[in-house]
Amino acid sequence: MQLEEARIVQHTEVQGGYRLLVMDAPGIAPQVKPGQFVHLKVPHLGEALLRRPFSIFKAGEGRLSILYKSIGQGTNTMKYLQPGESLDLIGPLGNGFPIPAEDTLPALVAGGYGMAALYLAARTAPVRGLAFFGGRKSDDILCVDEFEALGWEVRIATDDGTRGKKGLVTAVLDEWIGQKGPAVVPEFFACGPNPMLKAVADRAAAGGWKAWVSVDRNMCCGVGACLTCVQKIRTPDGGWTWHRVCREGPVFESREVVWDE
Amino acid sequence: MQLEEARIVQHTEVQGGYRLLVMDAPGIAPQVKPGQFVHLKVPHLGEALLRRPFSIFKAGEGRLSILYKSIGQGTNTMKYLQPGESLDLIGPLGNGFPIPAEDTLPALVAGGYGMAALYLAARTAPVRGLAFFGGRKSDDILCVDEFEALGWEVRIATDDGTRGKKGLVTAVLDEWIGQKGPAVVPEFFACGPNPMLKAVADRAAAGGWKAWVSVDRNMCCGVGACLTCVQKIRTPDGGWTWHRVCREGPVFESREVVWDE
Amino acid sequence: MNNTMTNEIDLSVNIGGIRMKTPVMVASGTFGYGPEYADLIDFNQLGAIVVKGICLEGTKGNPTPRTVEVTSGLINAIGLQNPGVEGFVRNYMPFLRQFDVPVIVNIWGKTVEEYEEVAARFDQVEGVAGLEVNVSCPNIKEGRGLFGTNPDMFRRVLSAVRTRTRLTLIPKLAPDLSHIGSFAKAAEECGADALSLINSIPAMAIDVETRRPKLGNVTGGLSGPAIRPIAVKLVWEAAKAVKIPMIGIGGIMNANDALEFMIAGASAVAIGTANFTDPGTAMKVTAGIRSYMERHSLTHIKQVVGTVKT
Amino acid sequence: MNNTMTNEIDLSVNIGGIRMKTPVMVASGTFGYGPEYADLIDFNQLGAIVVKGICLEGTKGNPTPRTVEVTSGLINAIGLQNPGVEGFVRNYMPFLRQFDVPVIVNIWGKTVEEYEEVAARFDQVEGVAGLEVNVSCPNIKEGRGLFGTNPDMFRRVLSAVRTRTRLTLIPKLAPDLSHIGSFAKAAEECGADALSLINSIPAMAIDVETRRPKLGNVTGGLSGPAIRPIAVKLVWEAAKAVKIPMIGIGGIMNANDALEFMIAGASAVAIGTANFTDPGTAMKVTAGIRSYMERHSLTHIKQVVGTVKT
Ligand SMILES: Cc1cc2nc3c(=O)[nH]c(=O)nc-3n(C[C@H](O)[C@H](O)[C@H](O)COP(=O)(O)OP(=O)(O)OC[C@H]3O[C@@H](n4cnc5c(N)ncnc54)[C@H](O)[C@@H]3O)c2cc1C
Ligand SMILES: Cc1cc2nc3c(=O)[nH]c(=O)nc-3n(C[C@H](O)[C@H](O)[C@H](O)COP(=O)(O)OP(=O)(O)OC[C@H]3O[C@@H](n4cnc5c(N)ncnc54)[C@H](O)[C@@H]3O)c2cc1C
Ligand SMILES: Cc1cc2nc3c(=O)[nH]c(=O)nc-3n(C[C@H](O)[C@H](O)[C@H](O)COP(=O)(O)O)c2cc1C
Ligand SMILES: Cc1cc2nc3c(=O)[nH]c(=O)nc-3n(C[C@H](O)[C@H](O)[C@H](O)COP(=O)(O)O)c2cc1C
Ligand code: FES
Ligand code: FES
Repeated sequence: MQLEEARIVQHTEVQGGYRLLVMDAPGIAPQVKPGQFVHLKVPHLGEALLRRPFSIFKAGEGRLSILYKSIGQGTNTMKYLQPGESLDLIGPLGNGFPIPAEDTLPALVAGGYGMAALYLAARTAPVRGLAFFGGRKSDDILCVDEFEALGWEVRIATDDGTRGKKGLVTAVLDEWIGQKGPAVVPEFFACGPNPMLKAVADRAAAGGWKAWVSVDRNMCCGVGACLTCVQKIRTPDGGWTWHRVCREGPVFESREVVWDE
Repeated sequence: MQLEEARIVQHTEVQGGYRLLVMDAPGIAPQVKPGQFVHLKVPHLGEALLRRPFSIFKAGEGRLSILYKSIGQGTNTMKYLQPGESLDLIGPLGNGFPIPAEDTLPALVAGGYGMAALYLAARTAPVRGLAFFGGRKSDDILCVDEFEALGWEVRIATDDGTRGKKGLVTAVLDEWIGQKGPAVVPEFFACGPNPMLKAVADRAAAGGWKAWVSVDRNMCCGVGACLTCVQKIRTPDGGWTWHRVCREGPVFESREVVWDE
Repeated sequence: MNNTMTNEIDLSVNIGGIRMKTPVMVASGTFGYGPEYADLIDFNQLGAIVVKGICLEGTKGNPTPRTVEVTSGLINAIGLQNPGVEGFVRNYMPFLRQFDVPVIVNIWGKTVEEYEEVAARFDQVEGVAGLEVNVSCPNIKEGRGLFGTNPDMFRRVLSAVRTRTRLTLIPKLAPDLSHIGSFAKAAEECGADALSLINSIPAMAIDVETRRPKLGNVTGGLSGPAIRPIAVKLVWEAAKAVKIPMIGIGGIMNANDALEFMIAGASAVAIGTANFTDPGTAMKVTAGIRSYMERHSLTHIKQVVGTVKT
Repeated sequence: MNNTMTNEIDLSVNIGGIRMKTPVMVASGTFGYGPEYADLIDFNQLGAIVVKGICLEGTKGNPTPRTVEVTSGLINAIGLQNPGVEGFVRNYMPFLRQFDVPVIVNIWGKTVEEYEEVAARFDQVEGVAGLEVNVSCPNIKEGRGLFGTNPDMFRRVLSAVRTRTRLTLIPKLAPDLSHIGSFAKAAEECGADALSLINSIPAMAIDVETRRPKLGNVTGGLSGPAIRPIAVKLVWEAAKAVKIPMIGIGGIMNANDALEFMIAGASAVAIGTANFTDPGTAMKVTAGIRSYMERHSLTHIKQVVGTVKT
């Protein structure tokens, strides 16, 4: 983890309000594990003080990229960033995804920008499996080619049916679970809205499989100091304790998570 | 006085950090009198709330221009304004300069951006007189050609001697006062830092002449509602009362002004 | 009025007897005595106009500088400069009576007797709908230290004023009260018809280069968006303590901000500092509240007030 | 030390017996217990580290959401989640003792006895330089309502704590006190060695679409640049009332902000919310103060403290 002034080398719209931001970050980039994130100080944010967290989409050769969607003040201001400008980053942060266990078939489940958090996991997984992508409309389905190029089979669902199956990502997921033979033991790696994570956790629990979920929580410090981003995690004694999503997370084994919020 | 969304048609650097901003403002422009100002809402000013006041430099054919120097947060942000953008203005505000009296020779005295407030007075004066321009260095002496083109004789002083006489504008002013014949009755029109205004007022008082000074005061509402910009003005009974620079001013007859702040 | 159609949106409110077309007023001291903004906006679209604080004989107020811009706010120390009761009534009331909008006069005094006297005088003045009793001005000793934050003096001044006027009485509370509920309750018990809160919060800024205070009066009152979350909290606290309606004030820049106050418990709101940024704020806030209600299928503003789900 | 050359700049301060290399500390609750920021900054360059509030047995704190960003500020309602005295001493003190920087522990309790007990325990702990007594947390009932704003309870808790510890005692005052001078004076009389002010200011934000409070705890405390002018005013008021040194806190983002507090009367400052924006703020503030002093030909930070020309 370090503070770094990264230099923007590329900033392009991917589709439907999603943008790709590529930075020179020779300090942070080599340390990155799949599923980690950076905490980014948006320049010229006027009366907004906090950094914004973004999953590291790609990292390599001294470069980092993130894939983000403009949804509010910070991400709208980010649209105007230009190549050559510097960006103040803290990273890499969080625990990241583990390596899929042997004898399991990794199954990625992504909602919206969730695929950004999963790309590095897809690239480093020892076995290629399936990737389930969900979104509201076809614009929310990103980088399918890139996952396919890595050897993953991508299955898609959109709420409005403009790409893939009409419905939630769990629809394509359930379809596959129903079809796959009993010998196939999936291990899930999921990132997306919390209700989606819970749905994946339910499938995993029902089948007796493992699911790793990357939880999205509003953050403040991003490093574990402020206790903003806490998540209830089960303790062995049947109780619960807070874990910091930014430090002990964002990835948790789904059976540990108390889904009450 | 009205609220108007003006459209920027030109925005150029004049010299040394001074910029010219020309706007389409068909509502305000035709109402302008020399020495009035506009109250401008700087877009994207983040945590700064107030408008900034600027003298109207030129007005005509539905257009307005201001000439400003970047000295702080607002004027630094203004640098990035682009032609085509809209600007929210309130104007024209203030009383403005009177028409020079008959049988007097108008003498303009400007410090820094003060010449902006005097240009329209120079253009509409029935008689051409002299214009005394002062500034810290040659970069602060603006638009001499334009005043000369209107038929004014321009005399210049700079603190560092990089243009005109070395010294304060009062140096060239005193020189002229010493040389001019007794038949010449000057009437002063001054805009610049308050100490300069007071110096001009002193000359006028000593000679028994009139001086109109445009006072610079921090403003808040700009329209007379908040009582921020008040200036002590003598009352006939020997006392004083507050006048609002934005409403009863910015131009006052110098003998009225109590120079104690 | 029983001709209101059910799917029309009714924004009218009754603040302690003053009927307003919209809950969006303009706050004392930020709107002068009216004429200043007359060229810029349509007064008839305002809920009410609260004029700058008036005392008996008038006063010259504080030395300059009187305001300073700070992060997301403004500190003012005008010092309640005003022309006095007579000056105000003579110079401004004829103008204000032209409009179809309630006029609320913000009043203050240096003694209980002066408050009483000012209230008694206005009781007779045609066109005045209510009195906002300023016991919370951070810029004069008497305003806050004496009447606004001392429970006994607070009750004394309000009870005294109450006996001298039949006008709608609206105490304006100080913001730096750790137990605002008890002051709100006390005001209600003394016969207040409504409450205004908050006034600007005591504050200070120093020029580090000269080491001088940035205000002639050394300290002043902070207003603007910086104080909004503090004001919303105080309105919510006060709402739990009293039944009389409240006017929420503090950093309202847009309809969302106003709605936050109303959902917290304010029946009306007043726009202060935002008038300096955009004199049309009050109208934009009214329009924004209307479209919010449309979006949420609400027909009467009462369906918004105090509905926070805690 | 008498080898200091006269034209060297001396930033060291003595805060009630704690010697600091620079007057720039980090504020409680914004710096965790240390390890969180260890990779990012050099602790030895800090004036002191004030750790997150500790109570006797520890507590889980408030439900989420616990913070919300507002205009130029942050509202937090963490609810003082902490591992308790034992947990803190065991898990974090060994780490903190590695550095050459004073550690100040922010303590709180639900009863006078709990405050006493916590103080007594820390009195024995190696490496703890002082206790910041939090009687002003807006996020627990006991913090503010009971001890922070009631003069009798305030004196009781401070006197009790004083009898149980020889460590430097630094009460942290509530910000919504209309007469902060009297609380500051009371603290001094009860044996406080220094004062911290201010804590975050009670505040609230509501999501108007859902009409729910934006914080799990409904209300919280406002911090960040929005509150700075309020904090500077309170420090200036308190400085007039007491002789003990003060730690100025509230919205400090840069050296100028820090200098404003010091010129108003604070002998040291603490960086809070700004750590979240830029963990290096404290070092940048120290550097900025140094260059200010150079520019103004000042050699000792004492030449800055309390020099406001009013
Ligand atoms: C670990 C992690 C990884 C993330 N990765 C990505 C990513 O790869 N791509 C992407 O587009 N987005 C990602 N997000 C979400 C991203 O942080 C938010 O979209 C962003 O903070 C919104 O900021 P804003 O100012 O535009 O929105 P506003 O709504 O104006 O922000 C207001 C406040 O809420 C916070 N906030 C708002 N939405 C979220 C959210 N969904 N999660 C966390 N905080 C939020 C902001 O940080 C800010 O403090 C991630 C979030 C987390 C926690
Ligand atoms: C009637 C009038 C006419 C003016 N005409 C011109 C002009 O034609 N060209 C020009 O360059 N400048 C002019 N000024 C000055 C101009 O308003 C300031 O330069 C500008 O407000 C500075 O804003 P800032 O945010 O860049 O500075 P900051 O110092 O960051 O501003 C902080 C606050 O102080 C106020 N302020 C700072 N300096 C001044 C000042 N000199 N006068 C008034 N308020 C100030 C700002 O409005 C703002 O509220 C005029 C001022 C007045 C009162
Ligand atoms: C310049 C100025 C002058 C004010 N004068 C008065 C006044 O005379 N009487 C009063 O009760 N409040 C006065 N106030 C306080 C406002 O009415 C309002 O309560 C406060 O500014 C908070 O609202 P805002 O944040 O929307 O400005 C004044 C505020 C400002 C900014
Ligand atoms: C997330 C957060 C947690 C805090 N926790 C504590 C605490 O445990 N004890 C305490 O005395 N103050 C606590 N504070 C208050 C700060 O120490 C400080 O007094 C306040 O935030 C004002 O300073 P700032 O504006 O620089 O943040 C906390 C503040 C924040 C933002
Ligand atoms: S964001 Fe501060 S602890 Fe996680
Ligand atoms: S700026 Fe408000 S009265 Fe002049």
